Amino acid sequence: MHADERKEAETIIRASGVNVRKCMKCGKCSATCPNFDEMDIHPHRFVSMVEEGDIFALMQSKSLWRCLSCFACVERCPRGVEPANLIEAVRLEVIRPLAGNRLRPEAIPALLDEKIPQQLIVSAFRKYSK
Amino acid sequence: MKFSYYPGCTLKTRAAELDVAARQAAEALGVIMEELPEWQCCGAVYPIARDELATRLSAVRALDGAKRLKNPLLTLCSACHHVIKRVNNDMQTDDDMRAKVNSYMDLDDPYSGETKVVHYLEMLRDEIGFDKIRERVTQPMKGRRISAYYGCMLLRPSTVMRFDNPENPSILEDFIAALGAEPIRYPYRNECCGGYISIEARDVAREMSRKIMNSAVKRGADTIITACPVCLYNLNENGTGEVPVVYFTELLAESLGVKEPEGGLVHAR
Amino acid sequence: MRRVRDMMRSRAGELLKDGAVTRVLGWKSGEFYYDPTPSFFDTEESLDELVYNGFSAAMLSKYLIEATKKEGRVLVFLKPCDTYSFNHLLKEHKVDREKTYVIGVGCGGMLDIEKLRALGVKGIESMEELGENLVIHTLYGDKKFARGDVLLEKCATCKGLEHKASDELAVPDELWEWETSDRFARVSELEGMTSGERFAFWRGELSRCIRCNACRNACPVCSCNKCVFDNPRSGVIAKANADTFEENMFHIIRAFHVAGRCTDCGECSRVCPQNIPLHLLNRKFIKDINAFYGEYQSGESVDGKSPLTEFRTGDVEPGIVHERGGA
Amino acid sequence: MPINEEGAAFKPLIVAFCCNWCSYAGADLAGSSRLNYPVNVKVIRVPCSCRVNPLFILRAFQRGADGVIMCGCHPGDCHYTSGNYFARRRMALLFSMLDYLGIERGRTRVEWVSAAEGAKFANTMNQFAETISALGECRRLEDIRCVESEI
Amino acid sequence: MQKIGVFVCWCGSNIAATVDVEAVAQASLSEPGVVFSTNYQYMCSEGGQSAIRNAIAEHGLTGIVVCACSPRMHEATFRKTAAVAGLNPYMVEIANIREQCSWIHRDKEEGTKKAIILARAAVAKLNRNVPLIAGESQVIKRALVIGGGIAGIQTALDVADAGYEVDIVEKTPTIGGKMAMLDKTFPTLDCAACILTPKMVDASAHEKISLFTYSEVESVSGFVGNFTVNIRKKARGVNSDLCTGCGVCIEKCPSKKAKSEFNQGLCNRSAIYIPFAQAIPNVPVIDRESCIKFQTGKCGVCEKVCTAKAIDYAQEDEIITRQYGAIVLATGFKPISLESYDEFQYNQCPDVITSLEFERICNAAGPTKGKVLRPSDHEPPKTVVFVQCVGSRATVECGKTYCSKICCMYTAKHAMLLREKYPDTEVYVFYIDVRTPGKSFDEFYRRAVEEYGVHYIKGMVGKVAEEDGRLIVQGSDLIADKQVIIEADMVVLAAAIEPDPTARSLGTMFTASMDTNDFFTEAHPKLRPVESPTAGIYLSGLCQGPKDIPDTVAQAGAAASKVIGLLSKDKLVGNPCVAACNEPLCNGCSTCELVCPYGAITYEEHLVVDHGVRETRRVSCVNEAICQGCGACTVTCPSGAMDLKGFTNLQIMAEVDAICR
Repeated sequence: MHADERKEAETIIRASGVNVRKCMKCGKCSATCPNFDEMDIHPHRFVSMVEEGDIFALMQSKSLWRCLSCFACVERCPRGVEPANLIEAVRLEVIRPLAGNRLRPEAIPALLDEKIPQQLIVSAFRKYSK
Repeated sequence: MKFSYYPGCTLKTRAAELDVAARQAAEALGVIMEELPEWQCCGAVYPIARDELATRLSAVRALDGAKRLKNPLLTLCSACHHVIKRVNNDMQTDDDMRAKVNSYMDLDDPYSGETKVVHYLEMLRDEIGFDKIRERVTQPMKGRRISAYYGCMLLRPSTVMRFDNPENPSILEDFIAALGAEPIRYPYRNECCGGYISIEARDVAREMSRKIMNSAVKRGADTIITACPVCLYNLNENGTGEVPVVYFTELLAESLGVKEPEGGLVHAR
Repeated sequence: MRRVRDMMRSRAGELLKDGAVTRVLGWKSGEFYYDPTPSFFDTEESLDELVYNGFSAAMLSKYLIEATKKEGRVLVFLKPCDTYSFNHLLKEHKVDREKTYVIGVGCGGMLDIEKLRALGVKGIESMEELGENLVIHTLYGDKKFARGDVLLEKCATCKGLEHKASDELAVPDELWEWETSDRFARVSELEGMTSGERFAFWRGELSRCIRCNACRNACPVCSCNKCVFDNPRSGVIAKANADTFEENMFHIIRAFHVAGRCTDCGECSRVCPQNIPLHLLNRKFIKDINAFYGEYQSGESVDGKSPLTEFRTGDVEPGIVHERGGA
Repeated sequence: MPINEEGAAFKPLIVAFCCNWCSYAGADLAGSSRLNYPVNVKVIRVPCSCRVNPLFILRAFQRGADGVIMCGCHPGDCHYTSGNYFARRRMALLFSMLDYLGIERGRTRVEWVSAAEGAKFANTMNQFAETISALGECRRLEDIRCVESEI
Repeated sequence: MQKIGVFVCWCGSNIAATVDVEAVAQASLSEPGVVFSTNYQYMCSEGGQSAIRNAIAEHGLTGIVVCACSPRMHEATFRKTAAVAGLNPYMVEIANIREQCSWIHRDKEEGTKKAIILARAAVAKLNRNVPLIAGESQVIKRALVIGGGIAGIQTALDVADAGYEVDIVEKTPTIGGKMAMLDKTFPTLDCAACILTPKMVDASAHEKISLFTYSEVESVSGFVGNFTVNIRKKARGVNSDLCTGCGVCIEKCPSKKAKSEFNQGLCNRSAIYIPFAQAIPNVPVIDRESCIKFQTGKCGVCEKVCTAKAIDYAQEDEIITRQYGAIVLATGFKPISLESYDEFQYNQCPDVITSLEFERICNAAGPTKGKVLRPSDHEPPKTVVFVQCVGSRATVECGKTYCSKICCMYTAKHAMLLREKYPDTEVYVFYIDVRTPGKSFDEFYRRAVEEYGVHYIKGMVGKVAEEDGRLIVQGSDLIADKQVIIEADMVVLAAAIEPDPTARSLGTMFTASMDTNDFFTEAHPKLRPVESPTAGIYLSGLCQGPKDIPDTVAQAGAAASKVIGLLSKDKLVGNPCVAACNEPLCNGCSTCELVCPYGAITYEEHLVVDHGVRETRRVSCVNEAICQGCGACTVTCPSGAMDLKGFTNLQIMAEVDAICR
């Protein structure tokens, strides 16, 4: 494993607070995910890939921007693993260096309609940029 | 009964109906909602990562504000409730987080999760009681068939939120029944509507919200109620449009007779 | 305190008269004004000798062990701290509750004669106890004190004025209440010393011991029919101050014997003629028990297990003693 | 290594109380596996760690032991189901008291050793002997005038 | 003064290479009480043993110290040797100079020095010992079995066949337990009733077996070989002696709304009922909660129609006191409650059922007469989904951390039975792992896949939703890395199993220890798997841990053999190294009682004579038959009244002194 990648893996485990070894690979997280079909790497694989330190692939994953933070996987995991926390931690690793920002202020106006609630914009900023 | 009230950003602007109706209903029920002085936006999403500190501070400020006023903190928006409740839980259970936040905030009296965070619905259920509300209803919603849409934020993760049974909640159904309408249960009422993603991928959000609305309508719902501005936006904008989606507080104010229906049930949005 | 005494006399008189009790356990004047002595009263008339004042520190509950072996019911006056000892004696079946009638007496904190002496008091003839103020009439004139300044150590760190056992109370409304200090402060101070300093401290204190056994005799928990130190088959027999045994063993063993049972009544230190702060050994155990196994107050109630007769599977390992901070 | 007055290397005297079912068997296993540990470790067999009276430990120090270790079954594995749990509380309080009285930390120890842990037994004894060697002779509880008592 | 002989063993070169055995023998002669010492090549050999016997006789020894290998090896051997020579066998001490001396040290001088000290310690300990005599107690030749399922029945039959009386106490109205509810059994697919009901009949007909059904254990006292148990016989409302089991009362009972426990609530039963046709005893019970007579006072139909005059509304609970030598816990299991698993809609959709409910649906005597029909509309399901590990292997609060062990196999069975009866029904099984360790088990599972075409999908189900009368099952297919959605007509949940809730109170009553999951713990997980740590209490079946029928029957037989072993003795010889109370010293404070893990200590009022004082005191009494000799009480005793024979305070302190001298 690349040394940087190992460091990323450690950061992700620390920031997420997830003990990936608790996973028994039952797949209930992926079974429960409402946006499964939109993801290239699925919730259960986030757990195993973090365990294996396969972080760079996760950082490239489209799934980072498709996770809805609905916590269904967290709620239903029989072993308390919290896959959504891992996805969040990887996402942060991508957007924390500023170049990783997915949402730029100048792009906002085009996205808006008049009814969009503030909190949606705020959360989009929180989710997609730093 | 007195609460410090945290309205949150959206209720001050786009979701003013949610806020105004809630205040009117509370007044009618004898609940004092004192708006917290100097509140800030909660950030709308709970910072899951344990190394996120700054994004927790505005929630802690609100919690500490209520603590100093010796009031429980009342929330209304699902997102605000979720963020503040979970940050409060961090302050109660995570020693490291508590130490860092307190050393950053430099409060005279360190905050360690003393404030009780109460959602408006919990207030109705636990403080007033749905039976009492039933007695206070002046315009019962006889013959109405109403579905509740819970969304994610109020219920999950249940170990922290402790709001209701996360897989088979009943608080909104009990609320609907208290107003005299028939609650219509359907299995997707606690599944995500995809609201967050509507900025990025509207088609995805559309598919998800339609699945939810279809399920409710198929069972005969004539209205859907919710507590979340994002869900309301998403179901209204990206849903099937077959039935109106309104805030639960609007129905409450209406049936307590404290708010005139403007142009029928759903006023111009 | 005079109010209390009057209440005690009148109730005791009534109870003796109607035969509800056959004997009364209280205090009567000792050789000096400052040493009221535990005593039994059988008749109404004799109750005129019953005294209760700021020097009635001696605890009475232990006398019940023998008293309740006799026929009849004993009326006993218990100060709040004494009720803990009373409960402990009930818990260990040393006293028959049926044979006792407990009047919980109000307490305004007991006075330390050593402190008074140090302040130049001698030849005490009588005393007026006026709430927080104290006027002592001596052969050499009157002396005034703030009561809080001359309390016994055990009273300065009082556990509280609530009676944990009683059949009735004799507590007047206007009784003085005082601010107590942290009872573990001195223990913490010692814990902060180096190992060598602590050794020197204890060697200095314990080497003064003359093995008079006053601590053992006053202790409500030390109520064995036969003490291990008097028992040739215990392996630790030692009746006299023959060697360094006292410094090293006697008090450690005694403290361990009462660990988890000690009610922290403070009698051991109060009665010690050599002024050895023995309560600091007991309080160390209490402090550790509270820290390791959760707050526990012996004598709080008659039921329940004491910390050394129960356990939790997740208890701390003994190694914690060596790992935790301090010198 | 500390040197005593006679100039010989100081070999601390260590008394080890071992429960019959786990730790004594662990010590036997260390022996049958030929694992060395210091010669001055002497084992006393007791049925259970809960048989170890604090008195025995004080007695050992009084008679000149430099360190005392108590070994028992791992918590949860006690042959008598709960004995080691009681022992654990007693020892925690005793050790804390000895520390409070100024007896150097590290002269007392509790270790849970199963019948299968011969290596752990030997390692524990080696480490413990090292710790005690570093502390030197124990004088603070020793009763120099103690001779064979009259009992 | 003792006369002690010291015998130093060379153990070939095992000891002699590092220890100067001659020096050890010589040195020990100067110890107090030692009158003889010698050394020999192999002390445990016949030659060594006869040397010991001769020395005992010749020198009139009162005790011997053998310096040899660990007491764990040969203490028993040398005790026998001593006994043969007429010496009390407990006047034998072993100095372990092999495992704890010669084998761990290389320097002969050091080794010898240490061996001398170890010998000295053994002599010191022996000097303070006294001859010990083991107590004896009677064995009552009757066993109690608690639980009348297959485990209890099998244990009872085995014990009874050996000629001992057995009582079975069963809390429900019939014996048979969970096995009676099953349809077929894996891996042979023979019918459960066909193999169980003959055993039930055997049990009821056996002259040595007494059945106490609809009864519970109320309290227990005593100890191994001599337990006294109070059994509460709950009032049936029917006189068993008069009842002929004709069933007219059941037929005529107007209250038919109670849920049938036996059929898992899938159908109703009358207020007076027999759980199932083959129930034993074949005597009805009145369920007072649903009985109109008991609830309102008006009705009495059953009494009117009963020609045998067996109905007795006034019947009351009866307490029966019986004595036993041994007690077997066979309390069984139940599936966990699924109230925290609403993602599967168990509480919302009638067509989401548990596996045990499915057993009833499959069963010819069940609510659907053996036709597999949906509970909601009584239509045959076309697609059935089985979900494994519902609540098993879960570390979250609502689940169980262990594997329930039986689910993989019964699910394969269910899937196979469905496909056999209804070949056009599609069957899916969501699994995490398929666990099939057992004879012919994996072959059975593979048959389900290969011959019966059951679709096994590796993954868990995330959500079940009811839409248009169908169950939308959303699950993972981890091999395909896909989310699959199956529209099913029925979903069967393999709910985790847990010990029966009555086990906990029984465990407390019998001081039988339990693990965190409330399974009874065995005395040793490998070597004593059917004994509880408390003497005389044995474990049979699922109350000890998840197991299938073959394992249960095997364990039941093993428990029976242990019981037979105990009951075959006329007397029990105890371990004499037990606690003893010195009454004049005892304070009667109860502290020892609180720490005794066996309940061996009681308090009695005894006349105590102490230095001329005669008084009646509350003193502690140790029951030597129950005491196991751990010594917890001896340390907790404040006055030193409690001591442990063979390991007295003085003995251990003498050892300390000898070592430290």
